[in-house]
Formats: sequence, C-alpha cells, structure tokens
Amino acid sequence: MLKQIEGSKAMAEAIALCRPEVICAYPITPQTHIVEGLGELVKDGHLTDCEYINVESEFAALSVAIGASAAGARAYTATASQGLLYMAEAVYNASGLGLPIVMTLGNRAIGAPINIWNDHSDAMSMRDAGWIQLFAETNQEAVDLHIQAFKLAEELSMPVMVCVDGFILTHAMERIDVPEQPQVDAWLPPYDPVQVLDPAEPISIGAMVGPEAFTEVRFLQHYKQTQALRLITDYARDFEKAFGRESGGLLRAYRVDDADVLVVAMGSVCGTIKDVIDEMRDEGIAIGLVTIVSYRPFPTDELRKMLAGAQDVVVVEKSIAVGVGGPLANNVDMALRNLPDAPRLHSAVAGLGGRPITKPSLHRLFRQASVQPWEGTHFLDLNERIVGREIHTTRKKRRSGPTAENLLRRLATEGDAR
Amino acid sequence: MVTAAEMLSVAAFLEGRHAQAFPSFGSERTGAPVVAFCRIADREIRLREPILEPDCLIVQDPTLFKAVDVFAGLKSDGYLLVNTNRSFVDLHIDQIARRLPAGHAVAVPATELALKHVGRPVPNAALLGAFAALGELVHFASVQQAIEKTFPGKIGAANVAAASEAYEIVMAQERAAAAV
Amino acid sequence: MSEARETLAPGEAVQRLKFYQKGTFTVGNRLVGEDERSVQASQDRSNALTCGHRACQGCGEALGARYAIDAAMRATGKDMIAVNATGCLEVFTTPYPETSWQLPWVHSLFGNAAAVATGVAAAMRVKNKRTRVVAQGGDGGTTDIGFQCLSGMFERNDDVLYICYDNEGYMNTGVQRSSATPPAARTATTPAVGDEPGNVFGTGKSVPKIAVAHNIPYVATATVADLHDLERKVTKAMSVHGARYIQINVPCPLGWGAASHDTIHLARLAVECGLYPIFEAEHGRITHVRKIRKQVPVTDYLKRQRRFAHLFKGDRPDPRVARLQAMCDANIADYGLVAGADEEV
Amino acid sequence: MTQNHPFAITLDVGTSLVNHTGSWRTVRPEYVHRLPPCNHACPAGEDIQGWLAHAEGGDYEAAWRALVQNNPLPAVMGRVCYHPCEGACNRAQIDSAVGINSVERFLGDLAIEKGWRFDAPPAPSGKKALIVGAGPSGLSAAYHLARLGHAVTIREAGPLPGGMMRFGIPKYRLPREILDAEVQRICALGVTIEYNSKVSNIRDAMRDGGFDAAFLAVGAHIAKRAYIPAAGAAKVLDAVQVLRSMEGEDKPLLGRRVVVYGGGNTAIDVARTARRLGAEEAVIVYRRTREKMPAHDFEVEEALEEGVLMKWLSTIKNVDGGSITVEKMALDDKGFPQPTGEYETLEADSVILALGQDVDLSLLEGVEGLNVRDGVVEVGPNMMTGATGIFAGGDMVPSERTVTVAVGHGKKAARHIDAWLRGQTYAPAPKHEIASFDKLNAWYYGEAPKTVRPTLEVARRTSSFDEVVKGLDESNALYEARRCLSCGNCFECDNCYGVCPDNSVVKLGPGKGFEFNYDFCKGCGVCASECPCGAIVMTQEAI
Repeated sequence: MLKQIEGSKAMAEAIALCRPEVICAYPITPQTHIVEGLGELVKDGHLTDCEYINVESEFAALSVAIGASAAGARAYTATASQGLLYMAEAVYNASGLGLPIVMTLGNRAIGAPINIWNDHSDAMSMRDAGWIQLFAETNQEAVDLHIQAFKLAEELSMPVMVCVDGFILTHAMERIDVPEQPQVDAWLPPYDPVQVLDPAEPISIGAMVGPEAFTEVRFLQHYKQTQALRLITDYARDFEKAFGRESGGLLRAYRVDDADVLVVAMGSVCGTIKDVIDEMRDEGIAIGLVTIVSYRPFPTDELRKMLAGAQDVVVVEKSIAVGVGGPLANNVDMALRNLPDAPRLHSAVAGLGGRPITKPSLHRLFRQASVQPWEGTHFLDLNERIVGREIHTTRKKRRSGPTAENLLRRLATEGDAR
Repeated sequence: MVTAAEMLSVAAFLEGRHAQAFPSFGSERTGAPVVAFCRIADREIRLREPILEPDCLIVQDPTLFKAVDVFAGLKSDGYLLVNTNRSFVDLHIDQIARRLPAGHAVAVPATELALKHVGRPVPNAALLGAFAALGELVHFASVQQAIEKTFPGKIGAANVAAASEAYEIVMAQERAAAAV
Repeated sequence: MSEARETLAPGEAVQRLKFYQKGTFTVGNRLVGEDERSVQASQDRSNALTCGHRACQGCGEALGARYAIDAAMRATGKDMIAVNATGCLEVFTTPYPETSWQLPWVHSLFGNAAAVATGVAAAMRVKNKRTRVVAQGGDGGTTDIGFQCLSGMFERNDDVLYICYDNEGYMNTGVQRSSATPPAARTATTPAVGDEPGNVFGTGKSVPKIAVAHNIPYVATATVADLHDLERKVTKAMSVHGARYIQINVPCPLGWGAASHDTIHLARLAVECGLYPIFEAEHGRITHVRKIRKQVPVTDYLKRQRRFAHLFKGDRPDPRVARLQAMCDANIADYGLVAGADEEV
Repeated sequence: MTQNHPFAITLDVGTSLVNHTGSWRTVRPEYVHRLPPCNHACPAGEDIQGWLAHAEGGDYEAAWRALVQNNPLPAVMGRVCYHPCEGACNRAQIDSAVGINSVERFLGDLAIEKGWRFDAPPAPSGKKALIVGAGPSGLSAAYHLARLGHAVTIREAGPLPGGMMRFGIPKYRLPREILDAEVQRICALGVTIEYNSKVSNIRDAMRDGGFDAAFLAVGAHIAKRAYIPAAGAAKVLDAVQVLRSMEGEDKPLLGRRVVVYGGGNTAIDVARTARRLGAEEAVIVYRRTREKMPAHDFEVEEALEEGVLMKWLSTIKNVDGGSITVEKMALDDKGFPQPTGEYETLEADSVILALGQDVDLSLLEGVEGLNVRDGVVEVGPNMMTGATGIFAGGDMVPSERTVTVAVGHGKKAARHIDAWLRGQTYAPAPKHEIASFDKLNAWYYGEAPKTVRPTLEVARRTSSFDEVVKGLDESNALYEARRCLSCGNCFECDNCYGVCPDNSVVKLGPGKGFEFNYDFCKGCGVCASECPCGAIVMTQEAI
C-alpha cells in the first residue's frame, strides 16, 4: 500500500510484517523512530506474539536478541554509531554462533568528536564481523531489504545488518509502498532454526574452540558468506516476482552501458549521483553508476564484470579508514585486481559526519576524475584552508591534543568555515 | 515546522505527486531554530541533498531573521510566506520581498489564527493553508486532508479552520496583488 | 534444645527424630523418605554437569554448579535452559569437541549472560512455553563486567534466575582481583607486597545487597558447604517468577591457595566465621538468615589459604587480621548470624 | 553430531564422557572400614556399630540378631553391663556418648516380648563339650558352642542358672524373669544344664561323660574376710552371703542400722539391698575417697539418692555389739590412706563385709599342667589352661570381674574350643585401625543429647525391689540408636556421592554402598575430607 510516510515508520511497519518475536530497543539517534514505531505497534496490538524489551544498553540489546534467537525466536534490534561499537563484542558473537538476527543500522558517524549525523563509519567498523551488510538506497529499498533480510538470515543462519542512512532516509517522509501482511506471510516462512535451545533435544551452543578447529570454523563462516552471494541474488529476483519491484540484490547498475566513467557508491547518495549522471549524460559524458547493495558479502566477481569496460572508476563513500583511505575503494580495488586493462580507480570520501553531498560537488568530482585524476584519497568539499593552517601550526609547534578541538577553535576565530 | 513540511508532503502525495519531507538533521531542543524541507515533483525524487535554493520559503518565526540568514538561496522568482501580523517594513524585509515577483511575498498571522481556532500557538496548519493559496503548488483540499490525517477529530477541524482562514487571507492578498 | 535433656513423651520424641538423627547435615539420609532427601542424594539426579569436565581438582565451582543446576532441573522437571557467562565454568565444561552439560546450554560472552537469558526467557514467553531459564557466571562475569546487564535484567524483572558462583576473583585468567575479592587477599593484581599487601580494605561490593535493592522477588546467598540450604533456595527460586539472584560461595583451590580436599571445609569456615553471610530476601526485605552453627575466629579460615599467608608472616599479629575479624563481627551483628538463646539453629 | 548444527560451536550433550580425567590423579580415594571405639572397648566383642545400624533403621529384629552373634544375653547385659563402650564412644566429644546400653536392653526386652529365637544350630559336629558353671561365662560359651554344632552340657553346682547374675546382682538391677528368659532361650538351642551338680574333679567328669573338651567357669563365690576384732553379739556377715540369701525364701535379718564395709559395686548393691529390706540407716564405710572407689559412679549416685550414707576415709577397727569403732584415715602424698589415730563410734545392728571374692578351685585338684596364681587359673591367649582340652574363663581367670568380660570369655573360649575340636587353630580376623575422633568429620552430626533413661521415683525404690532403671520406649531407643556416628563404617549418608566435583562416585543403591569411578576421579580428596565417619582414605597412586 502506497503511503506518504517517514522512512523509520515504514521500516517499523515492514519489520512488524515480518512477525518478529522478540524486539530489543535501546534509543540512539537516528535509529530511535524505528524502535519507537515498533513499540507502538506492539503496544497497540498491531503486532501480536512479540516481546518488546526496553534494554539498558546496545550491548544488552543484541545480547537479548542472541538469547532469543538461540531459543528459536525471530529476533530484531536496531542501533547506530556508538551503539554498534558498544555492542561490538556481541556483533561478532551473533555471527559466530550462527544466529539469524536482523538489525537495522541507522548509519551515523563515530566519535570523537561526537557527531550524530550520517556517514558509514559505523557499518565499516563491523564489516569484518561476519554479518551480511545490505545498504538501502531509498526508503522503499530499506523496507524491502528488511523483508529479504529475515529470509536470508534464517536460510543461512547468519545475522543481517540492514544499513540505512541516518536522517537522510530514517527521517525523510516520502512515498513508500509498504507491503500487506498476506504478501509478506506468503514470501517469508516462519523461522525454523537449525539449532535451538530445547529441553527435548539439549545441545550446548557456544563451545570454546582451539587452534585445532578454529581455522575450519572461520573457513566455513567465510564459505557461507560466499554462498550468500548467490542467495542474495536469488531472493532479490524472487522478491521482484512477488512484490513487483526491484529491491536488493548484490549490486545495481545505472546507465552503465558504454560508460567511460563508472561511479561506485552505497546508500542514499546514489540517488543524488543518479541525478548528476543524468545531467552529465545530457551533456554527452558517458558516465554510469554501480550501486553496491551487498557490502558483505562483497560481490567481487560481479563488480569486476561490471567495471571491466570502463576507463575510470570513481568510488564515492561515506567513510574513511584512517591511515589507509576509503574502505569501499579498497574493496573495489580488490575487485579490479588482475583485471587486464583495469580502469583507473579514484577514491573519494564524502559526506562525513553529515556534510551534505551536493550535486555541484559531485559534478566537479566526476569531471575531475577523467581530466585531472588525483592521487590517494580525495576528501570531497574539504576546507583546505583550515586543514592547511592546522597542519602548518602543528608542524611549527609540536602540540599533542585533539585536532578536533583545535579545528573548532580555529573555526570559531575565523568565522564561517566555508 | 517539521510537521508543516510533512503535512505539505502528504498533501502533495494525496494529489498523486512525489514528495519528500525531511528536517534539518540535528539534536533539536525545544525552541531552537529548526529548518525543514519539502520537495515536490511529478517523478521519483532521488536527490538527497538539503534544499539550498528553495522555490518557496516559509518563515514560521520572523525573530530568526536576526540569527540566521534564512533568505540565502531563495530563488529570484521564488515565494516567501512569513508568519507575522506585522508588515514586511516592520520586519525590515521589505527590500527582500520587493525583489520577488508581485504576489510572491505574503505575510499571514498564522500564530494568531492558531490561537483563535485551536487555542494554542501552533501555526503549521494555518501556514499550509496560506501556502495553498500562494503559487497554487498544492490544492487547499489536499492540505485540508493532510491536516485531517495528521490531527484527527476536533483538533483537526480547528486546524482546518485556521488553515481555511489563512487561505482566505492570502487569496485576498493575491487578488489584491493581481489587481494592481 | 535444653528440653531434649528431659524425658520425652513418645510422640514428641518421634517428632524430634528427623531433626536429631545422625546425618542431618549430610548429603543424604537413608532413614528418611526419598522425597525428603537432597537432590544430590538421588541416584537419578540429573548430573547436569557430568564427568569429564576439565575443572581443577576440588573445584568448588564445578560442585556448586552441579548442586544448583541439578536442583533447578528437579524443580522444573528438566524443562529448563542454562545461559553461561564466559569464565572457568564455561571453559572447563565446553572445550570443543566435548561438552559436560546435559541440558540445553548457551554461552555467548563474558558480560552478557543476564541479557542473553532475558532473550531466552522472552522467546519462551512468546512461544507460550513453560521452559525456565537460569543464567550463571562467576563473580567477574557478574559483579564486574556483567553487572550492567544483570541490573537491567533485575530492573525489568525478567523471568530469569541468575546464579553467581562467587570464587572471589578472576580465576580463569590466572587469579586477578575482582570486586568480590576480600580485603587482604593476594591476587595476581593485588600482590602481597608493599605497605598494604594484598587487596586493599574498603573496596568491593555486595551484589546480593544490590540485588535486594532492586526489589526483585528473590535474592539469596548460599554456600557449597550447606547443600540442603542451597537446594532449598534454588528450589524456592524456581517456584517463583521474575528476576531472581542466588550467589553461591565456591572456594577455588588454585586461586585461594588451598588444598583441593579443603574446598567444602573452607566454604564452611567462611560462613561459620561470619565473613560470608548466608541469607535470603524477598521483594527487597531480608526474610531469613542462616545462623552460624559453630562460630570460629576468622583466623581459622584465613590460615588455611595461601592468599592470606602474608598476614601471618611477621612476629607480631598483623592488625589487618583484626580488621577482617571486625568485618565478621559486623556481619554477625548486622545480619544477626548468631542465634539467641530462644532461637533454633 | 546432528548434521545441521554449526560445526564446533554447537555440541551434543554429555560428550565430555570421553575425557577420562582419572589420569590426572596422584592420590586415590578408597573405602575402608575402621574399628569403632565402642566395638574396640566391648569386653564381649560386640559389633555395636553394626547392630545399632540395624536399630536406627527400625529393623530391631535384625539388630537383635546381629547383637546375639556375639552376646546371647542382651536383656541382661542392657541392665548390668558397665558399658565401657559408652566410655569410648566418640559422640562424647560432640555432646554425650550414645546410650548403647539402653538400646541393647531395649532390643533384649523386645526379643523376650516378641519371643524371638536363636537360629537353629547347624548339623551336629559329633563333639561333646562340658561346661562347668552356668554363670555368664559358661552360658556364653555354651551358646556359642551350641551354635557351632557341638553338644553342650553345663554342670551347675547351684539350684538355678545365672551364677553371680543371680546371686550377686540384686533384683532391682536385674529382674529374674529377664535372666530366666534369656537362659531359657540358650537352653532351647539344645544346651543341657544339670543343676545342683558340682563337679569335684574335672578329669573324672570329662572321662565319665565322654566329653571332648571342657570349659571351666565356676566364678568367684567365696567371700574374702578381713580380721576385725569382734565382741559380744556382733552380727558380721559377708556380702555374697547376704545377696545369695536374697534369692531364697528367708530374707536376711539385718536390723535397723547396717554398716557395709568396702568400696566396690558389691558394697553398693548390698547397702541398697539393706535399705530395701527396711534398714533405716545403711552406711558404707570405705577407707579411701569417693574418687578412688571402684564402684561405678552412677551406682554411687543412685545409692545416695536412696539415702545410703557414705563414710569416706574410714576403716573399721572393731565391732562391739550394737556399735563399731571407726578410725579416720588420711591420704598420703602418693594417695594411699594412712591411719590418723582418730576414732569414732557408729551404731550398727549388723556389719556386712564386701571386700571381694575368691575362687573355689577344688575341682582342679590333681589336674596336671595347671598354673594357679593369686587364686586364679592362668590361661593362654586361646583361653586354654595348662591342661590340654581344659579351657577356663570368667572370674576364675585373671581379669576384670564383670558379667560382660565373662560373656566375652565364653565367646572367645568357644571359638578356640571349636577350632581345637576340629583340629584347627582359631585366628581372629585382624583388627582394623581404630576410628578415633580425629578420623571423623564431626560437622555432619546434628546436636543430639543423650536420652536419659526414666528412673523410678526414689520413694518407691527404697520400699520395693522393683527395677530402678526403666527401659526406653521405641521412639527413645530409635532416637538413641540414631545418635550413633557409625565411626569408621559407611552409613550411606551420600556425602561422597554428593560432594564429588567430578561425579566420580557411583551410588549402588540402598545397602550396597558406593564405588569410585576411577575413570574420572581426579583425586581431589573432598570425599575423604567430608566423609563424616572416616570410611574413606586417600592413598598414593603408584607412579
């Protein structure tokens, strides 16, 4: 049913349609509206047979979900940013134990400095934790990915993180088709766990594994994620058949035919990029976009095929692996490795801590990639003047201490940063 | 303000159009300056950047003029709607208003209307009613429906009444401007 | 008890038999009916924690865990699930490819056993199952790293019995101090050197008291030295719903520097000297205190453990022994651990 | 492993059973039996802990049958034994000794009441044994020999069985129907008692009767005399004479004021008898202090309760008509009484001497190889005298003169006679280490003070020969039996089974005890430490 609805609210409704049995809620911006929405649906009786638990921390939120999932219940929670870090230990644990928990991540920067706005640093911090990580481009996709996530998680016995850009999607009110209960019921079977805590058939879950088998455990975990590559594609196709729209999958191409320049990005920024591409195509520039939906597992082969013909690949990502560069760019680089006549790779970090990624900036960036390529990692819309002054000062006067504070001090004294 | 943007997006949705309403993201505290955006289009809205060059600017609290440059980016053929019972001259924005095409800058005492009809200083519905009259981007009927969806029952009716009066006030101004 | 010295009326004497006959304090008693015997005396006890586990010789935690879980198994008709915090108990029971548990059991992390148990309980409730949930961990996993989750579980009154096997330190990692380590005790992180050797006075916390402050339905302390009391408390805990907490004193021969055969003896001395008060509380009020049966000075307890050996090294008595005795005396006064003339022990 | 379970992380329950932790062990626990101090102290060699174990379970017949394995006279013993077992009892260190004697009496009385019989003897051995004297030692030997299949004849010089049990112990301590019932039960085994049949020459008697062996148990019935100058119509009697005459038709006439001279149990018995016969005043004169008195303290106490007077540190210098002269004594540095030269006069209608008894050894005249020393016959460790085939026991051999010792002699002699008759040597099983108090873990025993046997009111005690000390009723007896600590012997308390951190103790079921599962036992020793009764020891593993 089409609705003009806030993204978080739509996600809450979609998650409720998946009939989760245990929901753990701990507030953190910008994830709050999702769990608030779910809380209301449970309290007002729309979502029955569901335990809604107000826990005392994100660590507890995922831990409660772990317990519920191990006991055979469909478990859900949501978090963001610091919350994800606070539950980090449990994030690894949930995947290690093979528990099909679905968690929404309202993507947000990580402090310090504390920042509540959107980027992908939080998701990147858990990229190696053994979860499937799916990035929603739109709120419609966010809704659809949650439905697919439960099915994927339970089929693979592997937790799934649905990454949704904080504020930009979570707080945007727009036209979204929220499916009907019979549709979802027909598509998503009830949870049938492969391992469950049951007094009738007792098992011990969570053994200590030593050097003699740990490598095998990890190999199997990795193998299972590679299996997921096929399943994610299949489910996206099934989903399209059942719901009549394309959502999910490993990656998505936009105007890639004959493109000289291919942009690779994840999440909501892809919408803006598409508008930019349309405008550039109108100007005759052969440019296209590849949207990565499944960041984990990473669709290396599929991406390689897609990028093979391009001259330039521009990776735009909302995260920075400090000291290395863009983590997505690194993964894309891996996909291009050993490719004969591989396209040039240009890495751009954009939108950190909620800085708007604007069309003019993207226009500039994409043009620059082919005509004036840069070395290393480009920080989109970086205030060169400020960082230049700061670098200069610290060179002169060796001063330990938080760069952020120094910057803020300078911003205050110099007025408008831009 | 967020509610106003959302109601506006609902009104557009009800007319079969695409609309995207979103707040200026932040940890708002009650009373702090807030900006909310609404895009309306006839096709899917993919753009996710904040609106830097609005076609329409609705100012709910003119006291903010001193703190924030709210007019930055307002297009030269844009619309301006200000919640006030004072004149643009009194607000020292008459110059800005004059730069816009005739009838594009309108003042409406939305808070006063809200106090009159709803009993509380909630100007959102009145502003939307006024906005429906301005530039006719959305129909008043859609605004009325959106208000009723957001506020069911008596409060909804009171808000519709405020919106309706605001609509009439602006329509009167528009007619006056057209007559000039 | 004085009336026992008088000639008894026959009926009265029969009544007394149950109480006085030999073996009152033993695990079993062949003279009473099966249903009156302890779970541990039963040939068909669950042995929920079975042989082949890798605990040290004389491990108090292995013993306490079997005592508690077997009792819970009887109380629930074996319809229960256990959640385990990381720690000795977890490591020595479930090294791949072998587990010693004979009930559904899950281990997640060090600090989240209470929360995982909440999740299991929620799953049972949503599935309309009567299966009960017990969470368990050592003192580190309970009073320190798991404390937040524990408090949350208490505060929400989740239907979980949390059992803390308190061996007064981080034994799994090589005997470091926890917030349950007693003053003066030597650990790897409170070595017996310097001006104030061992753990400092005036630190640590009583999680049972904190649990009581949560006004949860049931809180108790217990000891491996009193099986009957322990089993009664576990049984009672399983008879009520909501958040429940039992803390069991389980000596650690390795960490305490004690003989492996002294495990129960030490637990007994800890209670009898007053250092480890055994009580129970319901809904925020203390309802029962286990009286000291044969009071002993704290030195009887301390001298059998190398972790306190530094207190007895010098020529003169270490004043900190008196401080420890004062702690015992305070417990005795606060909890009323010594029976008055008119009270039965 | 169920296929679907995640590899290595999820395990099937109970799989640790493949990990045999028994290999960690350097010491191993073993179940042992230790000798309970009561058994060790019992002159009759009773397995007290054994029969108490049956009694505490409420199976009194089994308890009685276990008891009479060693002692055929429990009802008697439960009255007259001075119960050294209780003196040795470990329970005394917790609260007070177990009232073994009273439980024994309860079982003996119950057996009489229920008419329980001894098990029938096995097939006859074809051997004949002669026993001289139907006192406790003779009856005991007869019982044991009969149960071993031998034909037994007792020749008793007196008219009734019991020996000193009848002629030395007053009725108020041992009702005669009790004695008769227990003797009768022995006779029912086929033992013949010939009364008024004094053996004057043992070798002749054996030859004439065709006996293969003889056991002599004639007792010590001849009163010792002391020289006391007596004048006038002084009435001086001996205690044996007085007590013996109590069994006849004519009770002795002792008068209003009676003085008893001596400090043993017999002196007490005779003084208390005098009170019952109507003496207003019964005074015991003894040359030392109460503490030095050979009489048992509880008997002294009972006598005092009954109004018997005591004159410590006194000797009788002479008896003159209705009065006696007493010299006060004082203890010297070494604790011996020395005369002080101070005199005192007491009124006395009669003076009874209770200064001990001698043995009548006339039947042994002419028997070769015998050794007689200090008026008693010496015997070897097998109770045989220097004369082949002639064994002896009871008061006529060197030992403490108590009924219980006599009964023990009878049993011991019977076993050796049996072996001798079969051409074998009887070797008693080696004794276990004693289960001393330090071997126990006394924590596990609940506080349970001894039950005091009901006693007759004093008023009735001085006017009748009713039994002074009453028995326990069943609940009291059960209570008392259950106070037993079962020293050194497993009583199936389940402690080892319960306290093992490794579940390495196997409970075999009621009556079957436990065994260690050495596949898993790590040798921590908690079981041994926590065994209440000291029935587990830790031994070094061979390395």
